[in-house]
Amino acid sequence: MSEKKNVLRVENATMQFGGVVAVDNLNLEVNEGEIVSLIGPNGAGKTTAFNVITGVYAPTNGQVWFDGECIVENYPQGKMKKLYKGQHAGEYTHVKEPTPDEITALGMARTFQNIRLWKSMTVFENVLIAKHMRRTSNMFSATFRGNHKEEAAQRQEVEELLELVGLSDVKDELATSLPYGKQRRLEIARALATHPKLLLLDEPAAGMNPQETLELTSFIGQIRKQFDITILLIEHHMDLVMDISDRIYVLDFGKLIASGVPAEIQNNERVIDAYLGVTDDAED
Amino acid sequence: MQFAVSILLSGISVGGQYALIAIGYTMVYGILRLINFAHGDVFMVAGLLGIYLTATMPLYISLPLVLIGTVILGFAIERLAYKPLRTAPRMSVMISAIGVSYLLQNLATYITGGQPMTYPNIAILTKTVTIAGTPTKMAVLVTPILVIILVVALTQLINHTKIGMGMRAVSKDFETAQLMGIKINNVISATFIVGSALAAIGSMLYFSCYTAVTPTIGALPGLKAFVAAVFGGIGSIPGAVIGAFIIGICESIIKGLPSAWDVTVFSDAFTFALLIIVLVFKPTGLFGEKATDKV
Amino acid sequence: MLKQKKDNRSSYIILACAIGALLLVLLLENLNLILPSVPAVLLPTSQLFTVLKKAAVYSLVAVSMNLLNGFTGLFSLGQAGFMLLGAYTYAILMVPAAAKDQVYYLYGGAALNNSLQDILNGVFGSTGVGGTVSLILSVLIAMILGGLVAALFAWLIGLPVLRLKSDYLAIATLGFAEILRAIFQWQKLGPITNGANMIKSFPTYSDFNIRAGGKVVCYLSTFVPFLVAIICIIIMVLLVNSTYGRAFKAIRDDEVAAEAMGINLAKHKMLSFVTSSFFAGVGGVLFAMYVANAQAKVYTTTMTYEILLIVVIGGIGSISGSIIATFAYVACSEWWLRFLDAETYIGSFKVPLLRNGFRMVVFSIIIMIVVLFFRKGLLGDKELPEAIRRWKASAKVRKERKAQKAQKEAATK
Amino acid sequence: MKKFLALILALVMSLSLVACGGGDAAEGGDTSTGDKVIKLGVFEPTTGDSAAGGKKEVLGMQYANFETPTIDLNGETYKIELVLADNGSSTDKAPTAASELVSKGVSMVLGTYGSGCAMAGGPVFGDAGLAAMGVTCTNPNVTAGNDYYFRICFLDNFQADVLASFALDKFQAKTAYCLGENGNEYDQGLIAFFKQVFEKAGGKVITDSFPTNNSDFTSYLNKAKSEGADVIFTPVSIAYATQIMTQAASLGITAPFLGSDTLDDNMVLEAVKGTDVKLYVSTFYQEGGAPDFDKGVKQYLADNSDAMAANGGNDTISAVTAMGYDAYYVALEAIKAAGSGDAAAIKAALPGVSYTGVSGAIAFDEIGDAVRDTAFIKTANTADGVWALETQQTGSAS
Repeated sequence: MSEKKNVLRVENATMQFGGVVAVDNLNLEVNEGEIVSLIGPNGAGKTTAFNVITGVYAPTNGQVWFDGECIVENYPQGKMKKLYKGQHAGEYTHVKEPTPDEITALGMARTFQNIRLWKSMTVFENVLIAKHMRRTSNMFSATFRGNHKEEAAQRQEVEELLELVGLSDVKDELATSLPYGKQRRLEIARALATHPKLLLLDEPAAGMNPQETLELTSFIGQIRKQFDITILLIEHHMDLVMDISDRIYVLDFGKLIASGVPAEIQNNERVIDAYLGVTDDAED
Repeated sequence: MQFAVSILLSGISVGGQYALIAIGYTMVYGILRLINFAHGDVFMVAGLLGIYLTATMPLYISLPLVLIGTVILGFAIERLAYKPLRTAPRMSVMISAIGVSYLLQNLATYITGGQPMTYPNIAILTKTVTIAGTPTKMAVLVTPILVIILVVALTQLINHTKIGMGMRAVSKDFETAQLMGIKINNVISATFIVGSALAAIGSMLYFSCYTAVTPTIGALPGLKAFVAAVFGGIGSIPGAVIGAFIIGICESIIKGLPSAWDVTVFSDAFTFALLIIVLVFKPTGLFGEKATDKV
Repeated sequence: MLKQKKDNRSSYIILACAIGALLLVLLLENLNLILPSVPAVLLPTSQLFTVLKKAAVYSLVAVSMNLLNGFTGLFSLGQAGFMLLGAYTYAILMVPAAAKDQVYYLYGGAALNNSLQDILNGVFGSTGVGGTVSLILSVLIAMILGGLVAALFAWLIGLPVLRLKSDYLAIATLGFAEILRAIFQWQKLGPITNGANMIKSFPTYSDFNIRAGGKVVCYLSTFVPFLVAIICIIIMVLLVNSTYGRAFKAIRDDEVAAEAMGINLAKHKMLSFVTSSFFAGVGGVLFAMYVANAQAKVYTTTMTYEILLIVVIGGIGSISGSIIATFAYVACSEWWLRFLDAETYIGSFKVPLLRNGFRMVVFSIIIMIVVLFFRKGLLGDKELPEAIRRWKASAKVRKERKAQKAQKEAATK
Repeated sequence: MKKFLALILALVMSLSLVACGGGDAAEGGDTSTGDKVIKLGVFEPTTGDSAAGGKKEVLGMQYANFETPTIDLNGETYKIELVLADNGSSTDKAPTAASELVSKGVSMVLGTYGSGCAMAGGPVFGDAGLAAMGVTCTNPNVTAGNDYYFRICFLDNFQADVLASFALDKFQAKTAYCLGENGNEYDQGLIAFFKQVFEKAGGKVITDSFPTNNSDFTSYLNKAKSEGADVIFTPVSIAYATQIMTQAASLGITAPFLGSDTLDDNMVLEAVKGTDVKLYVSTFYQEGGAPDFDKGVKQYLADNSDAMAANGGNDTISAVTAMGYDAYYVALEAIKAAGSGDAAAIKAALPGVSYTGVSGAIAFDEIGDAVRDTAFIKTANTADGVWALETQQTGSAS
C-alpha cells in the first residue's frame, strides 16, 4: 500500500470544544484510488473529524495534509492553552485555517449527513452551481454574458454528469421533490461537479432501505471507476462498509481504536466491544 | 461639579428607562431569537394610554389600567402577529415585527391627529428635588432604584418559579423544551407580558421626565434599548440593565461635551457605532453565552 | 441546451417588455402634444406622472434591496443610508456655480466651486446640442459616481459586518445608516453637505424635456427615470441569472453547503452587498432628481422600512414581484388611497373614520395581512411568467378534478 | 389557491382604486373650467412633525373661507373651494402632494408650514405654472430661485435679527446659547443668522445641536447654565419646545428663553404654565391685534369641535392661524386682480397685490417675499397661561 501515492493524511488532530475532546489525536491516511471508511458508534466524533478535514472547524491541535501539502495546521492558543487535554501539545507552531471553500478548491468535496441541497433550485441548477468554483469569469463579464462559452461548456458538463449518475430524467425538477435516495445521489453528483480528487461521504446510506443501500454500493463503486477518484466515507451500514472498503478506521469516544482491512476489523475485539458494549455489560 | 452631577443624574435616569425597555427586548430575543421592533412602540402606546386614561379618571385608577392595557397589547401582538409565524423563517417574523411597529405608529398618528400630546403630571415623580446642589425630578431618583428592585424580582421569577424555569429551558433549546412538555405558548406569552409590563412602567418614568408623546417617540429609545441588550449580551437580564446604564451615561456625557467641539449631535450615532463595534468584536456582549452553529 | 434556449427566450421577453414599457411611458407623456384634447389624467401636470416617476425610482431601490435580502439572504436595513450617499454625491457635484452662493447661503458658498455640468459646458458649450450633451454626460457621470460612492461605503462597512448573522446584520446596517445621516447633517461639513439645509437647484428630470421657443415639444421627464431604472434592473436581472447570481442563491438556500461547494462566502456576500448598494446609490440619485433636492433628514429608517415592506409584498426573491408591488404601493399611497385622508360627506352623512392619517392605518393593516396570511407575497420567489404558468397549471388540475368528480357523481347516479 | 385568491383580491382592489382615482382626477379637471368654482390649493402638513403648526395654519384659511366663501368676478359669483393636500411634513411626500393639487386643477396654492416641504413642492408648482404663496415658511431658499413661490411672512434672517436685537436691547445679553435640531434647516438657519447679528454686536454665541427624536435636554440646558448664558435661543419645532420648557422648569433655569415663530403655540404655552420659565417668542401676530378677527375665530372654534381639536383643544389663537387667514384674503385679492380663476393670470397679478390684513400690511418685493419690517415679540404669562405682547421690534440693520 505504501507505494501508492498518499492523498490525505491527518496527523495528530485533536478537536476540543471547551472541556470536551471530540476528536482525540486522530491519525488517518487515505491513498490514491482507495475507498476508506471511518466507522464508530454514534457520537464517536466521525462527523467532527470530517469537519476538521474540510475546514468547517479548525482543529485545536494537529495537521491535515492533502496531496503532499500541509493544508491545515493549528495549536492551542489563548484560553485553550490552559484547557487543552490532548497530546502532542507544543509540537505544532503554525496556524493554517483555510475556509471550506478553499479546501474544496484544492480538490476535496463532501456530502452531508443531513442532506443539504439548495432547496429552491432544480436538480440541474444544484449541480451547475458547484461548477461556479471553476469559473474564470469575473462578475462583470458574467453579468454581461462575456462568459457564454464557459457557461455553455459548464452546462454541457453538467448534462453529461447527470447522465452518468442517472438523474438526467429529473434534471428540471426541484431538488427537494426527489425521493430520498435520489437526493443522496444528487448530493454526490454535486460534489463530483467540483472535480475533486478526494470525495468525502458523510453517511451516504443513512435512512435507506436495503434495496437502496445495495444500489448505492454499486453506485459508489461505479463513480470510483468512472471518475478515478479516492473516497473517504462515514457509514453505519456494515454491509456497505465491508463490501466496498479497502481499509477501515474505527473511532470511539474521539479515539482511534482500530484500523485495517475489513476482515481484520470484523474480528477486532475492541471494535466489537465498542459497538456492542460487551465489557460494560460484563462489569455490571 | 454641579454640571458633572447633573450629567450623571440624567445619564442614570435615561439609562434606567432604557433598561426597563431593554429587558423586554432581551427576554424576547433570548426565547424567540426575534428583534421585537414593535417593543419601542408598545412603550409609546403605554404613554398615550397614560394620557387618555388620566384625562378621564384619577391617577390611582388610570396608572394600573395603563399597566393592564399595555400587557394586553403585548400579549395580543404576540398572539396575532408572531404566533402564526412560529414555523416561518426568522426573517418573516422580524418583518412582521416591523409591520406591527408601522401599524402602531400610524394608528397613533391617526388617533392623536399627529399632534404631540402632553403626559399628565404624576406629582410624586415630577416633584423637584435637589441633589448635590443640582435640581432634578423625583423620577430621576426613583428610576435606578425601581430598576434594581425589578431586576431582582425578575431574577427570582426566572430562577425560582416554574414559568421561569420554562423560560430558561425554551431559551436554551426551543424544540427540546417543547418535546419535554413545556407549554411553549404560555412561556412566550409570559415573556411578552413581563416585557410589556416593564415597558409600561418605563413609560411612566420616561414621560414624567420628557413629557411630549409623539407617535414616533418609541422608535429611538426602542432601538437604543436593543443596543443595550446586545451590549450586555443578549438574553442576559443583568447584562441588559448594565448595558442600558452605560449607554445612558455615555450619551449624557456626549451631550454635555463642550459645544465648541460640535459633537453633541453624535450621541445617537455613538450608540450605533458602539453596537457595530460590539457586534463585530464581541458578538456575545458583556455577559452573553457563546453558541456554536451545528453543521 | 434546452434550458439555455429557454433562457435566451426569456431574456428576449424581458427586453421586449422593457422597451415596451419605455415606449408606453414616452407615448403617455407626449399624448397631450399629439392629440388635440386628452383626459385630465394625461396632462403633463397630472399626478399620474409624479406617481410614475416615484414608482420608477422606488422600484429600482426595491429591486436592489431584493438582490441582497431576497437573492443572497443577507438581511440588510441600510438601504436609505446608501440612497443618501448617492443623492448627496449627485447633488454636491451638480449644483451649478451660479447657484452655489444661494444654496450654500449659510456657509458663504460651497467648498466645491464648479459643478460637473459647468466643466462639461466648458468643453461642449452650454447651449444647443453641446448643452444637451454636457447635461446628459454630467448627469450620467454624477449618477455613476453616486453609485460608486455608495458601493465604496458598502465595502468599508461590509468588511466588519457581513460576518454577522441575519438580525444582527440588519440592526448593524440600520445603525450604519443612522450614523451616516448624522454625519451628513453635521454643521461642520456645511460647505460640502450644506449641513441641515437642503441642496437644490441641480438638474432634475424636467431639464430633460425638449424645449423649442420656450415651449416643450417633447416630454422626457418621466421617460428618463424609467430609462435609468429599467437599465439598472435589467443589469440586476442579468446578474441574478448569471453564475454569480446562482452562487448568491446557493448562499441564501444553504450557507454551509455553498461554502462546501467552493463558494467563497465572504467574497460573494461582499459582491452582493456592494452591487446592491451601488444600485441603491443610483436609486438615491434618481430620488434626489425626483424631489429636486437632497436633504439627509429624508433618508430615515422609515424609508428603509417602506422599501422593505414593498419587497415583502412583492415577494422576497422575485424581481417582477418587487416591481409590481412598487407601482401598486406608490400609486395607492400617493394617489388612489389619498381620499381616505379627506373627510368626506355623502350628502349630509359624514363617512366615519375618514380623516387625516387613516390612509396609513389602512396601509399598515394591508401590510400586516400580507405578512401574516400571504407570507410569500404576491409572487413568492417566482418571476411573473413562471407564476402565471403555475396558476394556469393548477387551474387546469382543478378543472380536471372537478370534471372527474362530476363524472363520478354522474356514474353513481 | 391562496395565492390565486391574493391575486384576485389585489386585482379587484387596484381596479376599483383605478376607477375611483381616475374619476377623481377627471372631476378635478372639469370643475375648474366649467363650474363657477375657484379652487384654492392648501398645501400643508397635517401629519408628521409639523402637523401641529400646519393644522393651525389651515384653520386660519378655513375660517376665512367660512367668513368669505365666495368672490364676485365680472358680475358673476364664484364659490371658493379649499382643496387640502397633506405633505406629511416630509420632503419625500411633498412632490406627490403638490402634484395632487396641480392635478385637481387648483388656481393657486397656499402654504406650507415648514420651509423644507415648500422647497420640495416648489418645483412642481413651478413646472405647472401655478403661483404658490408661502404663509409662514421663513427660509430664504423658498422663494429664491423659484419664480412661482411667494410668501407673506418675514424671513429667517429678519426674524433672527429681531430676536438678537431684542436680546441685546432688553437683557444686555453678552452670552447666548443656541440649541437646534441637527439636520433641520429651519433651526440651523435661524441660529446661523442669530449668531451673525449677535457676534457683530460683540456678544458670544455658543451653538449646540441635538439629534432628531431626542427627548433628554437636561445635559444641554445644564451646559447652557454652566456656560453662563444670558439668553437661550431655541428655534425648534413644537414637540421639542415643550420638552425643553418642562425640563428647564424642573432644572430651575433662570436665563430667559428666546423662541421663533414656531414656539408661538398654545402647547408650548401649556408647558410653561405654572413654572418660572421666562419665554419670549417672535411672531407674526398678537392676539388682540384685531379684536373682530379674534372674536370670530373663537366663535368658530366653539362651534366646530374638529377645529377646536386641531387647535390643540383650546381657543388661544396662534399667529400662524392669523397668517393663514391673511393668506386667504391675499389670494382673493390676487384673483380679483386677475379677474378670473386662471392660474397664469393669478400668477401675473400676484406680485402687484397689496393688502392690509390682521397681521399687518402685505406687499411683495421682486423676489416674491413680503416686505415686512416689524415683528411682534410676545412673552408667556406663566401664571395665567396666556401670551402678553412684549414689544414690536424692528431688526438692527433694517
